[in-house]
Amino acid sequence: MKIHVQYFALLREQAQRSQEEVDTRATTPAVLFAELKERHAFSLAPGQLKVAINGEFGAWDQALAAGDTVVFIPPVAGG
Amino acid sequence: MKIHVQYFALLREQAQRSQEEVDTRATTPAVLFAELKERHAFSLAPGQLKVAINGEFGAWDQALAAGDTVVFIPPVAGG
Amino acid sequence: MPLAFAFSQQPIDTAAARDELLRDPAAGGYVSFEGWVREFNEGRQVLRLEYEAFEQLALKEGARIVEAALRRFPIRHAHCIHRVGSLDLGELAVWVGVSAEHRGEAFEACRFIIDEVKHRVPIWKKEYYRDGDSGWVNCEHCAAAPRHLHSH
Amino acid sequence: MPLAFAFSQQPIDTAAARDELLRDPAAGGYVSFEGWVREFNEGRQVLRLEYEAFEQLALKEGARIVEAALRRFPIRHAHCIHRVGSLDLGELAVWVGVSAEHRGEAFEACRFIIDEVKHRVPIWKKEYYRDGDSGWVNCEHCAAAPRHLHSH
Repeated sequence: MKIHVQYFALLREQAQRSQEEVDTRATTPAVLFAELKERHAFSLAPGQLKVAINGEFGAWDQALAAGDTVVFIPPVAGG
Repeated sequence: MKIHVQYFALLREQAQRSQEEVDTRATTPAVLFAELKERHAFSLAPGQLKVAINGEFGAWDQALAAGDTVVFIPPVAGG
Repeated sequence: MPLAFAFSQQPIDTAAARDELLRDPAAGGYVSFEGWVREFNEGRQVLRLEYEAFEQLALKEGARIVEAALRRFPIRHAHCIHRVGSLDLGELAVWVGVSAEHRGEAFEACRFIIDEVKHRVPIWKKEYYRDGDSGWVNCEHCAAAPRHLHSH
Repeated sequence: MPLAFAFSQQPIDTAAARDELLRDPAAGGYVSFEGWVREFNEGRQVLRLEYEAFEQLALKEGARIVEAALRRFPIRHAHCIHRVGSLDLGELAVWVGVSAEHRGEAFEACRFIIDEVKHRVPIWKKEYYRDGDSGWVNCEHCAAAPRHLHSH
């Protein structure tokens, strides 16, 4: 199924893009991230990230549906 | 001996003056205040006041010298 | 830098006071407190108020408070300005600004300063009420039942 | 009132933001926090920095923090503005303002908001150093040894 992925900060730089359409068999953010980490050589481990699905914080084992937008959130540094 | 007394806030209003020269036999602020409380009908008790001598906080039983400036300090309300 | 503690007969220029503190390139965090003249105090409708200070001692005591904050907390700068004279509703009565490298200490020092100023510095506030009455805050009822410091 | 939490591409107008909070005649105390871009961070000389936000979620999360402060503390109003984009040394990165009837709650709520914003809101900071290097704060060394949140 197709998942829309947006990238920010270090992940955006390492992916060399701010978003992409991914055609994947991953059914959870955890599996999806493993796939993308491999593809883009992300230096961050999942334990250092949070995940957002369709603009809201989600869980790593949450079921993904076709057309979902997923964001992996690196350690934040506001202020 | 002569003591210079300055009044602020409620004491100024009750004494109807902001300062006065007092010729007194009082040798401590405690005795001086008792004398002035009588004269000006101050509503405040000594326990509600602090005392300053020559521009610095002092003690009620501190010895006064001729020419000293004494201020009795009502409860403060800054801010 | 200006005096650590100052009185002002004029409206306090908070922007200028803040800019003084922020000239220091090491100060990454800044906390300020402002106390405003509000319409109601303990249920009574206030029209205006007057602040009176025993300035000779108040300036010393205010400076001691700011110096104590600088010793006690790892902050860069701190400054307090208090209005005196007649104030209308909506006017700024007191301003405290603190700059620091880290925000936690800036918050703690700012609160320490305003708390101490309200408790220790010889400044008095007379409120004029809508009903025609007036009174020295913390003081008018002292003779009957001593009231403790009002905080706002 | 403006949004409880907002981003700004332009320098933050703290005076306007403060005035909004102080229109309320019941707010006698006001506490603000400002976070500034400083020259040194953890010993490295910073030339400039960039803030990037996942705005869709950050706006929601920021608003939730301010709403939580309003529920948790008896305050009148609270507001936070965060810069995004490229910032030079000496620029204001984040501003929090809280008004309340009593000062204690204003201090606590202001600190709560900035602490939570720094921990929870998806905003990232990239520092550009004098030595030509650059890095995402809290992140660049994540793979080796996760670093915890930097506070300033």
